[in-house]
Amino acid sequence: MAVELYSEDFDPWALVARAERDIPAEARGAASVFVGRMRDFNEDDTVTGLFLEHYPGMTERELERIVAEAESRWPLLGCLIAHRVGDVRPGDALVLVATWSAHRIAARDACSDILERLKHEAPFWKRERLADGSDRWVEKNTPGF
Amino acid sequence: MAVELYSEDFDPWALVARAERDIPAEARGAASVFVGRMRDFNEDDTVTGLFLEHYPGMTERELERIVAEAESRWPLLGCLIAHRVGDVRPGDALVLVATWSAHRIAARDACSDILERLKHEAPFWKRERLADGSDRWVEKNTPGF
Amino acid sequence: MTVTVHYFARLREELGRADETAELPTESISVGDLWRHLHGDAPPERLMVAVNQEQAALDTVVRDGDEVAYFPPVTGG
Amino acid sequence: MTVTVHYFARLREELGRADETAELPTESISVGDLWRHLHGDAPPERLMVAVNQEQAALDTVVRDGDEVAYFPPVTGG
Repeated sequence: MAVELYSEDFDPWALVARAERDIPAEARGAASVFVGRMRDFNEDDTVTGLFLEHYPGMTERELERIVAEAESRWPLLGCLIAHRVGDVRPGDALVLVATWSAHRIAARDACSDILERLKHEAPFWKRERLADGSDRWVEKNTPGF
Repeated sequence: MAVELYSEDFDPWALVARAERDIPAEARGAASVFVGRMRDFNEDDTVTGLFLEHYPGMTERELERIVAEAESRWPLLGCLIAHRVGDVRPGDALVLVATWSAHRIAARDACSDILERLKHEAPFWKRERLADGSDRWVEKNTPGF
Repeated sequence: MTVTVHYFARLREELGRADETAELPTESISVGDLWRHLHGDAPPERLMVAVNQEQAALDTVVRDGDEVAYFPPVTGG
Repeated sequence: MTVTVHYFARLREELGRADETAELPTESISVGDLWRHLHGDAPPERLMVAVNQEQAALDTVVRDGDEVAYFPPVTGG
């Protein structure tokens, strides 16, 4: 189980491949992975940049709590959350959630649950830079978007 | 959209990273990936090998049909199925399903739907080699396993 | 008419062959009758069939040049 | 008592500071009263708070050495 914050662009597939090496290949029948990237649009506006503020210490603790709750609900063999912080450019990876289990439903449902909790509960605040040079704080995540 | 069959072990994360390059990074807000590997156990028995038989031509067509149906239901930007055929060893990747969309729910639900259909409908037949050297044809996939 | 026939998985093993070519003095035949012609008895229970790589039924009609496959229920990927 | 205070996001920008240290002549204070002490008015609506990096409420009691954070509702990751 690992929670990692990155202040520079990260390669999500390389992180998944690396994390997977710690889990015996014969046991981990299923891996479920979600990667979210910064889009260049939101609510019909063109977005040219994103500042992702976090609370160092508390953000990691909250992510670890979300993972621990998933581990208590599903039989997981491993779990990785990687999250970007700071100034982000369109196309950069924002979030990676990966779960490993012997069975596919457990891996899939745990990955989905961790992602939804992270999207709603984790201490992150987003400020968008729009095409006209103005900034706006994002008030909340739209469910499912 | 791509369907690929492999007769040798493949690196699922390298395939995902490669397929992703064809989709503009700024548009694909969400990637959802499932990787299934061969376990060394099934129904309490130790499994030492797996022979995965397919129907060359028809298997690819059925997988393409499953992908096309998902593309008609969800707004996907890309989709990749990679599947192993022939003799497989424990720990090898058996199946990869990857979907890209602007939005996370579409990517997740399409990936899950494609995987479930592939697990139940695709023309594959599995013969397991057990620890005592005997073989058995697998009758069906257990839902969720 | 000439028809290419494929067998898969347990059925392939039990019959001892993966492929054969059937030559018939008719212009068409059902998938079920083709089985009777080739094997001398009724198709086994739970037999699955495909014609030209599309799922089919025992009453699907086969014509010259078609590809017919008989197989057990699929295990899935 | 001495308390470390952090502000985040829009609140940090509006207050013009990210951190401050509060010195108080008492042994304990509620998170809400600490805000009144520092800013001279009632906490704004929808203010979120944490004490020692755990989510807390305005009536949570703060003691010497604690870390208090005030922030707007989280956007999520």
